Amino acid sequence: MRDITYTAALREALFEEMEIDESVFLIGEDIADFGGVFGVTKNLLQKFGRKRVCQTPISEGAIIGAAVGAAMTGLRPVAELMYVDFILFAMDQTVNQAAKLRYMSGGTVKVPVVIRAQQGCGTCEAAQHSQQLEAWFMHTPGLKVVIPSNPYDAKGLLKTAIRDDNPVIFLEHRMLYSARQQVPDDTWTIPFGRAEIKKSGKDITVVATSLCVHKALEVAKDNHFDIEVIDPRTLVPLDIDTIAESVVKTGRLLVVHESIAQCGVGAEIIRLITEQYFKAFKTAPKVLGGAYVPMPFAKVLEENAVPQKRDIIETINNMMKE
Amino acid sequence: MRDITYTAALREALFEEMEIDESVFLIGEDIADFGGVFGVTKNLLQKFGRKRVCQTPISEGAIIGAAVGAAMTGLRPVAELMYVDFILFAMDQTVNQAAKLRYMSGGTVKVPVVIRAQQGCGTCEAAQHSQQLEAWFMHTPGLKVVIPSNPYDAKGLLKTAIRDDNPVIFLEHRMLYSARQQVPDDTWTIPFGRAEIKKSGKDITVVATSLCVHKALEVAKDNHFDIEVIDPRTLVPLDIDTIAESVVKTGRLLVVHESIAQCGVGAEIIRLITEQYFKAFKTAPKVLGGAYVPMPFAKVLEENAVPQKRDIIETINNMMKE
Amino acid sequence: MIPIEKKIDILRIMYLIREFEIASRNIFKAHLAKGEFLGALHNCDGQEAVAASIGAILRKDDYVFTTFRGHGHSIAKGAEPKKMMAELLGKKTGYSKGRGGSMHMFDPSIGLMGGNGVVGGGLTLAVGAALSAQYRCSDQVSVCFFGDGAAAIGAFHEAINLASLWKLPVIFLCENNLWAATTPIKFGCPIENISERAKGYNCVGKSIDGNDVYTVYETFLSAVDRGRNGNGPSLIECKTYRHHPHCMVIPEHRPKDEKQMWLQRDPIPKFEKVLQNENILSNHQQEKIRNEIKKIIAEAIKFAEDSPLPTVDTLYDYIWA
Amino acid sequence: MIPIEKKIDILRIMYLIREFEIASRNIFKAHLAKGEFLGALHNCDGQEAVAASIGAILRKDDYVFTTFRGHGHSIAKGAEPKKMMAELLGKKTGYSKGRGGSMHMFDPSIGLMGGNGVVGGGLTLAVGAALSAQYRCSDQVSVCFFGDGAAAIGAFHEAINLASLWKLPVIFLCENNLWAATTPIKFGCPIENISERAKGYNCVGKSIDGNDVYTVYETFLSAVDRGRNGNGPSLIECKTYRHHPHCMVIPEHRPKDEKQMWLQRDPIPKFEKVLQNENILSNHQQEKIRNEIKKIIAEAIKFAEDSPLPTVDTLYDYIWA
Ligand SMILES: Cc1ncc(C[n+]2csc(CCOP(=O)(O)OP(=O)(O)O)c2C)c(N)n1
Ligand SMILES: Cc1ncc(C[n+]2csc(CCOP(=O)(O)OP(=O)(O)O)c2C)c(N)n1
Ligand SMILES: [Mg+2]
Ligand SMILES: [Mg+2]
Repeated sequence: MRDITYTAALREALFEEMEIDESVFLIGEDIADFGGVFGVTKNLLQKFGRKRVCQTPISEGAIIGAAVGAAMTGLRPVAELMYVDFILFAMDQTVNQAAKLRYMSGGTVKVPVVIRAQQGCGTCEAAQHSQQLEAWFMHTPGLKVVIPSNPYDAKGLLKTAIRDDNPVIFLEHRMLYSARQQVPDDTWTIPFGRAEIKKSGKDITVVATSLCVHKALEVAKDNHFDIEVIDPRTLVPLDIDTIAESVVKTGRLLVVHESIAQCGVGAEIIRLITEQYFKAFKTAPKVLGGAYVPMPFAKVLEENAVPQKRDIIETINNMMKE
Repeated sequence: MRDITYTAALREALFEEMEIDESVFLIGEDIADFGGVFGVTKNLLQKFGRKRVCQTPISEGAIIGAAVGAAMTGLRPVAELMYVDFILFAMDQTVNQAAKLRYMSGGTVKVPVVIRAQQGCGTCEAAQHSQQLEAWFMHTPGLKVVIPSNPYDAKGLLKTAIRDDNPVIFLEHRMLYSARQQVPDDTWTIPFGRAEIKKSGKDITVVATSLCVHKALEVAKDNHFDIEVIDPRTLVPLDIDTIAESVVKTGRLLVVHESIAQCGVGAEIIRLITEQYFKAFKTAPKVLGGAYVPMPFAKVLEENAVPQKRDIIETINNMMKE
Repeated sequence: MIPIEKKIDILRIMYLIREFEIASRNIFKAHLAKGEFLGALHNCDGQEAVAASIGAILRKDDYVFTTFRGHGHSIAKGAEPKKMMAELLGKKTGYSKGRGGSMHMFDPSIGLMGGNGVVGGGLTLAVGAALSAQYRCSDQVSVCFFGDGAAAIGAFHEAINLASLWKLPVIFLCENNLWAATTPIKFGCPIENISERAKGYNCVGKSIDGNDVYTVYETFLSAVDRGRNGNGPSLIECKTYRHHPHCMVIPEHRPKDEKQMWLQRDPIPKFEKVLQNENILSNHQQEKIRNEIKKIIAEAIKFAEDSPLPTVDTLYDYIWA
Repeated sequence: MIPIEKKIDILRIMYLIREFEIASRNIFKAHLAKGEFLGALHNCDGQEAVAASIGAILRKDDYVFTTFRGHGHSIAKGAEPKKMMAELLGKKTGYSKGRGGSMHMFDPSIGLMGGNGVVGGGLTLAVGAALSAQYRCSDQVSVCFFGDGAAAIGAFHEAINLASLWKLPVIFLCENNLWAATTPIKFGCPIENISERAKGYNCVGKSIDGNDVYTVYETFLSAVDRGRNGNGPSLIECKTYRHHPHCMVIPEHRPKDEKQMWLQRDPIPKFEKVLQNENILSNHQQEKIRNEIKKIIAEAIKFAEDSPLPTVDTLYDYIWA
C-alpha cells in the first residue's frame, strides 16, 4: 500500500491509460507545459509529447467539439475543463452532439470521449466558478456521469471512463485534489454503476456524493445513531439497488450533496426510492443540497450555501425523532 | 368572450406590452419580415418597425447576450429562440450571466429579460429539436420559469413575464400553438406562482405541465376515478401549497410531463411534497416523464418516448389499486 | 484536367441528388395529405454542383460532416438512396434505423459523419475528425459543410481558429445560398465574401461560383491537397441558391426576380451544356443516365415503403455503445 | 491635444491602480498566511496605461464591461477604492455586498457594468448595452475589455458580427498581454495582430502600443467618436504585459528576459518621463500625488477591514429584483 492524493490518482489513471492505448490523448487549456491549473496533467507533456497533450486556446466549444469529432473517428480523447462552469460555452457539443450522436445514428457512431471537469466550492470564487452540474447531465440521456470522492475511486473510475465507449462526464471536486488515501501498489479499475457502502449502519441511510461523502463519514463516525453512508460514485449508471437495499434495512433516507437541491440528484434518488420502496420508509426522506442561490463570494455566505456537518447532524437528529 | 389560439395569445401579449412600454423590444431569428417560424411575431414588424423587432443572424449567444446587456441598461428585451435546443449555444449568457448578475452585483444590476423558447415533440424532428429543458432552469437559481398550457395562461403569463424585473424563461410547446380557447374581450395578466386547479377531484392529484395538462384533463374527463388536475403554470416560483393541499385531500400524487424524468420537474415536486407531507400519502407518488432516450425520429418511437393518455390511465389505475 | 468518366460521374450524381430531392418532397407531401408529418425536410435542389464536385474528389475514407440540408452531400459521399429514403420514412432499414430522419443520416463506413440539426453544429466536430486524421498520420481530410447563416455562429470562429493553429486538414465549405431560413445574407453578414474571414486566422480563403462544376472542382482539389499535405485548413465559400423554400413548412418568401435569375443558373443544365460543348455528353447518353437514376429512385422508394418500422420494444436500443 | 489637467489625472489614476494592486496582493497574502483564502486575485500591474487613458475619455454614463482582471478598469471608470477593497474582503459595504469579490464589482451608477469570471463573458453583454444606447438615442458608448486569450472564444465572433451589422457603439478593447493564464499567445492565435480580424466584419481595427498613454488615448478617442456618431464598433488591440503571474495561486512561468524587457517598458515611469519632458510634472508634484494615493489606499484598507461581513440571514437577499 502507498499514500497518494486525488490529483496523483487522476494523473496515474491518465498516465497508465495513455501508456496502454495510443489512441488516448488529452486536450484542454493550460494542460501541457504547466500541467493544468490544478496540476492533474503535470509531467504528462514531458512523457507523451505535444501530440498527445494538446494545449488549446480558450475555446471550450472547440475543445469539446474536437474531442467529440476525434472520438467519432477512432480516438479516445480526454478533455479537461478547468471549471465545469465553462462547459456552458460547450453545451451544444456536449448535449446536442456527444450525448445524442450514437442514438441519432442508429448505433453506427461511437463517441468514447471523457470530459473531465473540476467543480465545487470552498475557495471563495463566487457564482461563476462554483456551479456543480451533475444533475443536468443526469437529465441528459446519453451521458454517463462519474463523481468520485477519493483517490482510489478517482483512479479506478477514470480508467474505466477512458475505456468506456460512451461519453463520460467526470466531475472532480476542487477541495478533494489534496485528499490523501492509502491505495494498492498495483493498478485497478472500478466498474460503473456500483455504489459503495463507505460505512454500514442500521439506523439511517445517508447517500452522499463527492466532498459530502467525507462530511457524512465524519458525522457517522462519532454519532450516537448507526449511520450507513453510501457513495453512488457513478450517477449514470446509478446503482439504485444498493441504495434501496439500505433503505429497506434502515427505513430512513437522507441525500446530501453540494449541488442545488431543486431538480437535483437527491430529488431523483428520492423519486426512484419513493416510487418503488415507499413502504420501506419509517419517516419522510430528505435532501440536503446546495441553497437556492448563485454561489456567494464571502466565506461566511459560501459556507452556508452548502450542507455542512452541523446541518447533516441536525437533519439526522430530526429524522430519527420522527 | 372570443376564441383565440395560443399563438395569437402570445402575439397579443407582445403587442400590448410593446404598446404600453417603449422599452420592450423583440430580438431573435426570422422574427421580423416573416413573423417567426411559428408565426408568433407576425405583423409586429409592420406595427413597431425594425427598431423594436430586431432580426438577428444565427448567433444564439449574441441574441441572449445582447438581450441581457440591454436589460442591464434599461430596456426590457424579449428574446425568441426558435427551439429551446439552441439555447445550448447560449448557456453562458443565460446561466452564467442572466441568472447570476443580480446576485453577484449585490442587487445593483437588474436583468428584466424574457427568453421565449419553443420546445416539445410531436412533429418528428428528432433529438436535436425536441428537448424540453425546464428542469435545468429550475436547477439554476436566478431564473424564473414559465410553462403555459393554454392561450389564456400564455397571454396573461407572458405579460407578467415582460413586466417582471428578473430573467424569465418562457417555454412554449409547439403542439400547443394552434390550441384554441375562449378568452375575455379585454386584457389580463396572471401572477407568477399560482398553480391552477384545472379540474378538481378527490381521488388523486395529477400535476401536469404544458401539453400534458391536456392529456391529463382528457383522462380526467371520462374516468371512473375523481381526478384533480393541477397545472403549476410557473415552475419558478412554484406554487407548492396548492399541490400540497390537493395531496393532503387526495393522498395520491402523479406528476406528468414530457421532459425527461431523471432529475426532472416531477422528481422535484415529489421531493418537496414527500419531505413535508409524507404522512398525507396513501400510496407512493409517481412521475410519468419522458423516456430516458434522445428523442427518436420515427413517429412510433417518438410517441412512446413521452407519456400518452393510455400511460396516465394505466398509472392511475395502478395507483388507485394500492 | 478532370477525367471524362469523372465528369460523367459528377453529372450522374447531380441527377441523382435532384431526383432524390424531388422524390422526397413528393413523399412528404403524400404523407402530409394523409395527416402524417415526417418532420422537417430541407431540400438542396439547385446546390448540386457543390456536393457532386466535392464528392468526386474525396476518398471513401475522407470525412464529411453535413447539415440538416444534407441529402446531396450524403449521396455525393456514396450513401445509398434506398437507405436514405428508408430513413426519411423512419424505417428500421434506414441509415439511422429510424432514429435520425432527414437531418441525421450517418454512415461512418463511407466517411459520412452525419447531418446536424443544429446550425453550425458540425463545425467543431469536423475539426476533431481532422485532428484524428493528423494524429493517426493518415492523409484523410475532413470536410465540413455549412451555410451562410451558420457563418455567424461562434463555433465557426473557434473551429477555424483551432484548425489553423494546428494546421489540421479541414475544409470549411460554406454554401452561401444567400438566405438563412427567411433571413437574407445581409442581415447576417456585414461583408461581401465570407471567405475574407480566413485571413483573420492565417487560413486560405476563396469565394467562388458554386454553380459551376469546374470552378468548385478545381478550388476544392487544391484545398484537399493543402489538407493532405499538412498545410492546414481552407475556407471555401460557394455562392449558390436553393430552388425551394427553406423547408417544407415554410412558404416561399424570396424575391421572384432573384429566384428567376438563379433558376437560370441551375447547375444541372449548365453542366450539361458544358459537357455537350465538350462533346462528352450525347442526348442519348443523357437520357440513359436519367433513366438509370429514375430507376434507382423508384427502387429506393419501394425499398423504403416495404421496409418495417422500428418496433416499440427497441426504443432504448442504441443509446449506449 | 490632451489638456494638461487630464494628463495629470491619467497619471494619478495609473498610480492609484498600481497602489491598489500592490495593496490587494498584500492583503491576500496576509489573509493566506492566516489560512484564509480570499478567492482568485488577478492583478493588472503593468497594464495601467490602457485603463487610465480610456477612463480619461469616457463619460460617466458610458458603459464598461470588464473581466476577472478588472480593478484597473473599475478605478479608471470612477469606482471608489474603499468599496472595492471592502468587496475584496467580502464585506457588506463592498460594491457587491460581499456576493461578488475581486472578479465581480458592479456600479451601474457610474457605468461600471461589472467584472466577469468567464473569459469572454462580457463580449455579448457589451453589445447589448450598446444596442440599448442606440435604441434610446443616447450617445453613450459601450466598452468591452477582454484579453488575448478571450479572442479565441466563439462569443467574440458573434459579438463583433452583430455589433458591425447593427453599427452599434461598442469598443472591443483587447488587452493583449501575450499570455492567457499559462498559455502563450502563439498557442491561441495564429496571426500577429488580433485587430486584423476586424476586416472580416467590416469593422475598424487597430493594434497599438498599450503601454503608451498618448497612443492609447488617441486611438481610443477616435473609436469613441466613431461610436458616438453612429459609425459602428471598433476593435482595438493594446499590446501590453502584466507584471505578475496570472493570479495569486499560479507561480511565475514566463521567460525571464521577456518579463525583464517588459518591466523596462513599465507604463508608469514611461509616462512620468513624458510628462517631465513636457515640463508638466515636477518631482514635488509627483511626490504629492503619490502621497495622496497612498492615503486613499490606506483609508480604503481601513474602511474595508472595519466593515462588517454580511450576515448569514441575508444569504438569500438580492437573488430577485
Ligand atoms: C443553432 C441553431 N439556430 C437556429 C436553427 C434554426 N434554423 C435551422 S436552418 C436555419 C437557417 C440556416 O441557414 P444557412 O446556414 O444559410 O443554411 P441553409 O438553410 O441556407 O442551407 C435556421 C435558422 C438551428 N437549427 N440551429
Ligand atoms: C470560458 C473560460 N474559460 C477558461 C477560464 C479560465 N481562465 C481564467 S483567466 C484565463 C486566461 C485569460 O487570458 P486572457 O483573456 O488573455 O486575459 P488575461 O488573463 O491575460 O488578462 C483562463 C483560461 C475562464 N475563466 N473562462
Ligand atoms: Mg443559407
Ligand atoms: Mg492575456
